[in-house]
Amino acid sequence: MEYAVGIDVGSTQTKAVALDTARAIVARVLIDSGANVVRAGKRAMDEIQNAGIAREDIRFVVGTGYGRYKIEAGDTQVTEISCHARGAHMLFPGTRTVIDMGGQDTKAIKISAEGDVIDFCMNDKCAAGTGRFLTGAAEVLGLTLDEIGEISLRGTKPVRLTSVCTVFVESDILSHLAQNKGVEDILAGVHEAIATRTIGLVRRVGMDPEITFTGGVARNIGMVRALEAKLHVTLNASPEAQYCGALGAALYAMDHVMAEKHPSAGVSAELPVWVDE
Amino acid sequence: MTTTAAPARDYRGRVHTLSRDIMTDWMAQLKEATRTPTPSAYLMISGNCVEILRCFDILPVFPEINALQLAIRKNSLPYILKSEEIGYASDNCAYVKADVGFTLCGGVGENGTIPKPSLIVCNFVGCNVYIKWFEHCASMMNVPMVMLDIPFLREEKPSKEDIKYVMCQLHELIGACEKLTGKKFDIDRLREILGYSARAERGWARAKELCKNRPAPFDAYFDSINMMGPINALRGTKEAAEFFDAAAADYEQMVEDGVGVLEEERFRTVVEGPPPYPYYRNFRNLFERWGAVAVQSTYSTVGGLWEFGFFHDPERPLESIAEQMLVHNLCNRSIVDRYKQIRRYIEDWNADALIIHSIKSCRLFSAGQGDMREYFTRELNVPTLMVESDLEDPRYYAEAQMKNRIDAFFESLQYKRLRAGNETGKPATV
Amino acid sequence: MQKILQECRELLDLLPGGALARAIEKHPGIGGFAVFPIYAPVEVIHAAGLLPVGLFGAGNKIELSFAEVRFQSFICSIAKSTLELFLRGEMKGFQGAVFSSICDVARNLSSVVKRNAPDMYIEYLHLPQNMYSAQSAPYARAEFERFRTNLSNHLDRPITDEAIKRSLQLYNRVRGLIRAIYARRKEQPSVLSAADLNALVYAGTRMMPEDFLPMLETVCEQVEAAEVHERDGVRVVIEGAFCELPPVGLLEVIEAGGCLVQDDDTMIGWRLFADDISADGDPLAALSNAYLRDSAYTSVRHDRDRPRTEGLLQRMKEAGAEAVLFASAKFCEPALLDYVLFRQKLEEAGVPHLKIEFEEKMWTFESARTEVETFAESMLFE
Amino acid sequence: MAYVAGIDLGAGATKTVIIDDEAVVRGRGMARTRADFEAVAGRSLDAACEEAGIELDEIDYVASTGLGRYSLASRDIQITDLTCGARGAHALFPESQFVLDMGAQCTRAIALRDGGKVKTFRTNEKCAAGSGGFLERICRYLEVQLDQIGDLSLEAKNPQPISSVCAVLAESEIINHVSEGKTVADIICGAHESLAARALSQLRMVGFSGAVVFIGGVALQQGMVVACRNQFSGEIQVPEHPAHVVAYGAAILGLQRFEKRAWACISRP
Repeated sequence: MEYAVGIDVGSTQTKAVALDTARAIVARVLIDSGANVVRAGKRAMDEIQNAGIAREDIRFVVGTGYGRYKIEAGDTQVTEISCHARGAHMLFPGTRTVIDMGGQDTKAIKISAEGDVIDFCMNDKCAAGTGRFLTGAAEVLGLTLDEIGEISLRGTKPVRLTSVCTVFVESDILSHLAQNKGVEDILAGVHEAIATRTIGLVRRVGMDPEITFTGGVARNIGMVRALEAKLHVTLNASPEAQYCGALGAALYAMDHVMAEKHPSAGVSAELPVWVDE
Repeated sequence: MTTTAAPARDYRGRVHTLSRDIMTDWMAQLKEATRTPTPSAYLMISGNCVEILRCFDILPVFPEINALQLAIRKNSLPYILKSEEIGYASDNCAYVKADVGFTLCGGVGENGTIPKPSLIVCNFVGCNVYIKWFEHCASMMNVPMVMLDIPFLREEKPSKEDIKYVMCQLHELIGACEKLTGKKFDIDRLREILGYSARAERGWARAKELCKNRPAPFDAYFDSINMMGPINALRGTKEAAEFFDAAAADYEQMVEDGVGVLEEERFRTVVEGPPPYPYYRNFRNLFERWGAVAVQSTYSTVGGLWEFGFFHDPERPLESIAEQMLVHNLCNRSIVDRYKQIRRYIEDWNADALIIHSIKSCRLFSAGQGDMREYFTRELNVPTLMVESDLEDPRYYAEAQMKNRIDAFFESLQYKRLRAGNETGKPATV
Repeated sequence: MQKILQECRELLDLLPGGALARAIEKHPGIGGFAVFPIYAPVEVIHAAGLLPVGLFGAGNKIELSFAEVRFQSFICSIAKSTLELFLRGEMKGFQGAVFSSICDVARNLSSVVKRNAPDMYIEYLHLPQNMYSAQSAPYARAEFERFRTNLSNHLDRPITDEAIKRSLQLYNRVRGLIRAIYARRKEQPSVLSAADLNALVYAGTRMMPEDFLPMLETVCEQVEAAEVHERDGVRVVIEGAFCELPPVGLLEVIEAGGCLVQDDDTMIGWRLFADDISADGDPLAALSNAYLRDSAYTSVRHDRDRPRTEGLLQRMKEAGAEAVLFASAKFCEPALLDYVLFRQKLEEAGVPHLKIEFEEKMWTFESARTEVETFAESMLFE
Repeated sequence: MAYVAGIDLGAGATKTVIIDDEAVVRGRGMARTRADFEAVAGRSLDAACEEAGIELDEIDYVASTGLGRYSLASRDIQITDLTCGARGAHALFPESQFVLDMGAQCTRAIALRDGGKVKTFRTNEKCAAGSGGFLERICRYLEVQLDQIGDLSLEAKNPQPISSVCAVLAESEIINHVSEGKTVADIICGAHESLAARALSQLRMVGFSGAVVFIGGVALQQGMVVACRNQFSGEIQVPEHPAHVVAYGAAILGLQRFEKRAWACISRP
């Protein structure tokens, strides 16, 4: 049996996906990245093997995410923009726009019917409004990331935030609390603020449906609803969403496996492959 | 599996060396002038009238070039911090902060490398920050300042009042120079100087023209820096004129031999915005590793726009100086005129993509580049990448983010090409 | 007077379109023309039968969504919210807008607005920065003439000298009364809170001068007559808020924090001149001369013989202020750069000063409150 | 015996100091600042009372300061944390001319006048990654305890500088350092050095020279103090309880007001 593996080493979590030659997902891994990416990459590979995939059957590994150059098993690296696009396209073939909200930055990607990136935009130098802001908000309120989404839905009068800058979320929220605003309304405001900021990003690439929401934050129902309210469409969001990057990477890896099997296609030589730097 | 693009290599042709040599000579003159009393004047790059100063043997000093060199040598931060300590905001133009900080630390004047100017010629051509910058220099060094207010190009061409206003101010500047040097204004000397200017401008235009070839003989963004020094600061000298003769000749030869600046030219780009000087090499590599070469750039036209047929005219000395300041430089033209300029670059120079490097310091360049991006992606379907950092302040360059965006952009261009060459769907899906 | 101030505060909450609609109820058939800070010859606009409306962005009245796409995060708020108004069609009903050479952002903004509002008349005035060239006056006049010609071509109706003179007289009276109210406040800040004064002047950028005058007269009479208990506090001059408007909340925090605002430079372009402008002779020449010779110093106007640093000290003396409060908009390059020279001069003169940055869309002022209170505490308890 | 409490409701923690009418510290308390200011202040005050061995109702006067100073209904007066920090530092180091206060939210450089009054001050700019909250977040990310990093930072061999001024991007830089496999010690040490550098230029903005009193929660981190020592020319004076100095200053100022008021009562016929 031949397999291709994609590993997405993100700033908080590391995900890995293994595909067989039929491009079916045969294994899936999710672990915390921790403070040592090399270790994270290794552990991801081990987990894949624990799932019953023999190392020698893994013919090609593509790394993506911020730690992509530190994955020792990685045969090559592809950016998470390309990977999320490709992964989203496989999960939801109708996808034309991808929103990926990560800890470090937010991306809006416009893709073709074939899942190729046509255009993309990421938050500019000012990193305000990325997933990190939600983490900050959750911390001040002493809640967990998984809770805040639900709670925000109960908000009736969303509060207004000065900025979506993580540096100020603390004082901003505290002064709302000082004015006896409810946690629901504050969280509703937080989600709305980030949604607004994100829409600005999505506008840059155009908002062609279907729109697929990937990345860890896609599990946050409050964020999904807030975006939908502003986009006036239903988003594709699935529990698989957080594996999207790894899935895309695995698909690129499978291109290589196939190209090796059918050199006539002669494409893999064209795929970007960096000598490790 | 092969590796794309040749590993980045330093392009070291004769042009580099020649440029370095004549610029070094000029630096030596500046250093010399800090000790021996020589009349010198501060001047800004964009739409400058350096020829008039030369006419009186006044040594031109460009604070922008000072700031640029501090940055490219990775020395800018301490001076920026020095300036912030006396009240400059983190959001102020870092060019100003680096230069002022350098001055405050004694870099200008007797023990420094740059002479304290005898006169400050504020050629207000587009950039409003210039006025503040020179007001600060004038007040901190207590040097007289002459204001040259150049009306912005707000209609098709300048009105006759605009031209009268500028001509009048040029005459007033000449008066100030006569007073400073005790020399009488000699129009024939000015004609001679303008002759050299025009020759350099033609050479520069020719060199840029050559980038229309595949492969392009030089990188019209990164390598242009070698020619911007001579064209902006040394314009009007015999040396600069000869430099551009040589440069044009070199590039002619490369084109003839089919040699490009990169071993393999895979993508042709047009670049908008100044470069991140503190990370110049690093930034260049991010493109070279993809085999991306800039065939045109807007930044190379801040001083003057020479590739569209305008040159200084010895027959109409002051008139052509006025026209150059009013019309033929990027800074005095609206950002929407810049769209047109870029569009022409993309079409005539056969570029595949537009790269917008958005600079926090320079709002003249950057304010509204989002709209520019909209125009090119939506209305012209030109693949456009917008990245952000700064031209002087190293604190605003985040390599990982930069690399991520640039890699993703070229990955997508590459896939577009694969698709074009392969109708049967995804590469290697057989 | 409270009723008048109430009406003013209502205007404060309206977008330009809403203000124009109100004016049209009173004067059917007039149109609107927007004036971006800081200055444009509103007399020419008014003489054309249009309501000149101050284009001070949108405060925190709208959420930026379209403009964020066009202008980066390091661009001032007023530029973005102004563009947002155009992109959202909030400026429908306006004939156009005029911008001027105050900064690089304003200049690019005018081009971007022009590109995105093709059927409007968008003008960019290059106001002179050299006040002393032999050609300065003719140039300035020609620039105003160019504006008159383009506007009248756009409207397809003449704008006569006579009409401009009539407008000049009206605006002379408006500016005169505002000067008088400011003068009264310098004696006794408590006769009118900074927030109220702000709302009043703002209303003047939203109403036909003929309607605004009676309101101004009433307020002026009442503050002249008012006898109030003057509370204790640090007497300050606000510098740096000449373009983007500080949120009313900030003005309140400044006063609540223990400062008495003796003078400020908000909306300075609408009260630029120290004296009336002569309404006989060539009105455009009169306007351009006033701009060259008689306008208040600002951070966007270079004046070789009248440095701003001197201007600030002068303003403090006239106001009898003891400290300076730099309240500049975030990312406002002219204000932030000028702060350096101002600061130097004030240190030399031993004048206490405090710098705070604001954004029109701010709604919490905790850090500003802390700084203002500390500043006051440090000065009051010597 | 009269007791005055100074309560500093900061963004990170709420600190209380109780002094007696001799201005002697009797008790200190601290509680993590959370949604309900009143409750948090209460917890912090109780802790201080316990240490002082007194009952709540024995407190004669309460001076509140910090971000939440207006949210404390039971206060007698509110004073800004800058004024209090200056006064507290002066009380501990009467010679001091400059104070550096590094809290969770922001960093303040204060120049003092005679008697510990504020001459000028400079708070860190918007978007600045120059505060304790920033250090806390990176600790969480690097999976180390806040109280360990001080010493950890001392083990650094090759400190990794942080250039970005924006806290969020600075965190990204750290993540990139991690991605490049840099050691935790080097990263934290780099963070300390960068923060110290930023604090120094802030101090310079208020005319800093000579010695400085370093207060606020961050002053508890050895690594931070060392980083400052390495970069500042003059002496760095760190009080025994740096986090409580602002509350202490509030208590002292409160006591002044209380005595004035008490005197007013006695003098009444």
